[in-house]
Amino acid sequence: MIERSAIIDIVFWAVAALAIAASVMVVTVRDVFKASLFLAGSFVAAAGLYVLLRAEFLAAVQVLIYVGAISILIVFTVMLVRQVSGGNRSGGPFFAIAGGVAAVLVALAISYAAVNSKWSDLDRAAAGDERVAAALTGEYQAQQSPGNPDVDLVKVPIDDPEKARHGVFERTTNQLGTMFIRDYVLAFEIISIVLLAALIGALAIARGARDGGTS
Amino acid sequence: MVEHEPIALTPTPDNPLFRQTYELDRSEGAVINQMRATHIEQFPDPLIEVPAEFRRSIFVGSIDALLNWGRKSSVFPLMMGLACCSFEMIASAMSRWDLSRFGMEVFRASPRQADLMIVSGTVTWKMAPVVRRLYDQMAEPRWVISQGVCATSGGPYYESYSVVPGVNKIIPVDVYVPGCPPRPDALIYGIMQLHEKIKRYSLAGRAAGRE
Amino acid sequence: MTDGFLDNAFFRNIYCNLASSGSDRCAGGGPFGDGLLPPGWEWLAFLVTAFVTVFVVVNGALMAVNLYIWGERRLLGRLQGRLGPNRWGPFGLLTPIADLIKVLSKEDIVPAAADRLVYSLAPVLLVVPVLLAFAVIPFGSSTWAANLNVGVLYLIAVLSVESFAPITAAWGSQNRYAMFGGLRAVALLVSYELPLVLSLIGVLMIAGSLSLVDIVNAQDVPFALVQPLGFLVFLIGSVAEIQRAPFDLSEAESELVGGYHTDYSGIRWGLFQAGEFMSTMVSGAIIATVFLSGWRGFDFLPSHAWFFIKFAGVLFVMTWIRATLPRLRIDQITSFAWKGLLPLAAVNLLASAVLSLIWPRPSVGELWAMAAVNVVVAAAAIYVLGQFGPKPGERPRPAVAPALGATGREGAA
Amino acid sequence: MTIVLGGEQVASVIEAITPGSVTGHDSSAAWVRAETWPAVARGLHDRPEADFKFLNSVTGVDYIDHFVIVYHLTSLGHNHSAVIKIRCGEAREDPVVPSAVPVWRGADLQEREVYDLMGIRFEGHPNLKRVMLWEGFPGHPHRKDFLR
Repeated sequence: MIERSAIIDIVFWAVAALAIAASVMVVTVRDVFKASLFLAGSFVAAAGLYVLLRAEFLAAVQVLIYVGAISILIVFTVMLVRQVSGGNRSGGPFFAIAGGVAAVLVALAISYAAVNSKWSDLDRAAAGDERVAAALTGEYQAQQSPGNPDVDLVKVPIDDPEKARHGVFERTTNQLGTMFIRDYVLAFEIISIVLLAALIGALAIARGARDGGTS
Repeated sequence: MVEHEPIALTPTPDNPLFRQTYELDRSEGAVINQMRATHIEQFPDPLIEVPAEFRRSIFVGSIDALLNWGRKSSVFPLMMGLACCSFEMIASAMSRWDLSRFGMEVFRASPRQADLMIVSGTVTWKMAPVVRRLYDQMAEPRWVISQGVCATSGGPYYESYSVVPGVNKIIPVDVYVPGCPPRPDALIYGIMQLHEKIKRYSLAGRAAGRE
Repeated sequence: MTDGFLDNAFFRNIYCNLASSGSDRCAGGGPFGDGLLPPGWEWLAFLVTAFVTVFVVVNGALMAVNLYIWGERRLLGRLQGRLGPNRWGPFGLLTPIADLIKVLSKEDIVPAAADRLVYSLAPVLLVVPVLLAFAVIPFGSSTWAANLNVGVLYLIAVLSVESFAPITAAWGSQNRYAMFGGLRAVALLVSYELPLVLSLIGVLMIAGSLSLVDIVNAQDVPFALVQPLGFLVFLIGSVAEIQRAPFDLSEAESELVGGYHTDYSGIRWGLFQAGEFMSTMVSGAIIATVFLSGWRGFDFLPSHAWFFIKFAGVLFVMTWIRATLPRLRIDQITSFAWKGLLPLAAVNLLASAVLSLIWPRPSVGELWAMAAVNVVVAAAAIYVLGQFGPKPGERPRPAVAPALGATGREGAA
Repeated sequence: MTIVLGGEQVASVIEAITPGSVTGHDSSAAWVRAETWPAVARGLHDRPEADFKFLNSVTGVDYIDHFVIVYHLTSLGHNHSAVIKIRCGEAREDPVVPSAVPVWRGADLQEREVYDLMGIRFEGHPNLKRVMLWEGFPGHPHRKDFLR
């Protein structure tokens, strides 16, 4: 007998394999244009993972920004570069070592984050935590307990019948918006300033090149 | 035919334009001269042949009928005008004669997507390699209409030094439309004759004259 | 997993007929009895339901695009004083079918220099996002394949993937014309994506939801009236996004042969054409849903008919634009996007933000008030913007290439 | 209407610009010596009283025993036109005439065409090669002795 969760498992493994395969192809394929296509593919796979995590908003934004905008720009840039299909020559042992070290560091960081995170919701739902399961099925609203940080969720009855039918994880958009504007507004604005600086810098470089480097 | 030696050119090699293009011109001229020397015989007109063993087969016949109906009902012409006949070709697509009634207003500029090449007007030897290349780039099944007497036989320029005496020396032609230039009515009549011809193709039979 | 998909009557009917009635997900069974499958086989019911839905949506879209191509060709004919296709079948209705048969049976050429993988990928990249976009469009009061809570965002995201197709095709076929077309297409698509998305945000602020169904439900007054500036920008932007005339410079036949699909023949080219027409249909459906209140109308017609009327109206306007306006140059197009549509969309966003602060949950009367304010804002914004642009009859001075300036005037005193 | 200058008038204008360059004139055209043609052309173009800024056409004529080049000029400022003829060499062999391209750029393709079809060389032309026919075509078909 196959549960519906088994289907979701199958989908998860397929998407994860796709993401890894695409990522590996990005760094191994010689043709830069194909590499950028595979990069877009791995972005799409990441969006698929977000969907499985029920973060539809994040998935849509991922596709919109990373696939629809950034990958397109990368491809566009690649097309303006000479010697695309030949691949570039390797940069020597220094770059290989540096790249290896960077890769190992990133892998360590991600593993640390993965091990030390509280994978509360989904694991406990799968493990039969009745509070989380209740929250997921919409019987109760999940809320951070104010007094006790060890307890992730407390039972709060859902008064909105619409919400009760769909479960609490439907309106991620509103939660994200609230977080951006209230809790993490400083980081948000700093990132905006960094992006603005990058934009102005790119503009300055482009204009300088056109005017013969005089401006 | 009196043979003439080409007058010795005083090239202006200092000019960058000349430097860049002269070799190109020479190779192009060599191709044309070679075509002129070899394309003497006419391509036989593509004929319709249905093999005897398939003639009674209802299954193949009905597939053929469907395919041929589809092919004849959506013949996309190639957007290629060579000479004055092309104005009649354009006029036949305009509102008075309106080729679009047959689903043919889709003049494709790319030979890959076109089914019908209307050779509209005088084909000079200098244009001949281009016509041949466009024909080669068209995807099968493809058809050719020779519009006007110039394309059909050279017309008023018959035996001229620069005009191909009949485009069927370069590519096989399915339908000839006479006239100088033929009116759009005549061209549309030729197209309808082509429709009749397409209806008789069969999956197994290949038209003669294809290379 | 949430069971929101069972809100859809179509889904529910199939699923509940198949799945066991003991399942709590569809109490009472389906309309034609219950539980063809034993308990525990709900996954199969789910798969079958999903497959049937996808099948219906995809084939419905493909059939509809045939009809639409016929309609567009007839309409273009009438607009140009011609008859249009009328020979094959009644009123020429079978002409697109004939095109389909022909295109399917035509030789499929892959150029020798082409990159086979990329070359084959491009038509798929064009068609699949469009088909995905059909999933969230509500065709009637309860007819949709999925009601996502991020519906509008999903649509934009999925359709933005479509802009991969031209550049992939251009790169794959290794053709100069195709390359020019692809580069132009990407410049165009990247430029117009921004005003397109910005013009939608005003709607989202008033509706308070990203779901297309919620947006339709919020339209007691059609948002085309409440958001005239947003409607205008979105209409122009979506015509540009689907690269139809006057924005068809990426496949300009008189200069670039076929643009990015120059080297495609047979069914691959057919897929390109179908994808383009389908994206036109998707754009029309989005405009009808988001700005023209979708399926809502008066009671004497069913909701699907109202949707279809608005949808056809939008497509008519798009065809009209195509038959009327000449093609623009790439610099005109991009400067129009960045200097024209983007400020207008920003003005619209600002006005909507202020108005939705004043009336957070607008009633019908408040919607009409918003409409009145926004019409004034739109007229003022367009007038002010018009003061910056070139005046009527004024031509921009043609730029002289510096290299030609010295030699071009040789002998001219 | 454009004032059509007679051969005598044209000849006097040219004589005023570069003395000794005119070899004769008839009712419609002035005849110019080939080697003085660049100076004459420059003067006709630049001098305010001539002001021939526009070159209508360049024509080659085969007179069996020699070739002649005909230039039709128009002044847009004074609204008058002139015809100038140049005899290329004494016999059929190797007809040469100085090119007018440095003065009128519009002469470029026309002189190439005359070269292509008549076989007259234009000395000083920047890019003298065939334009109508292909490179490698035997002979020059508009010559009267061309037979195929």
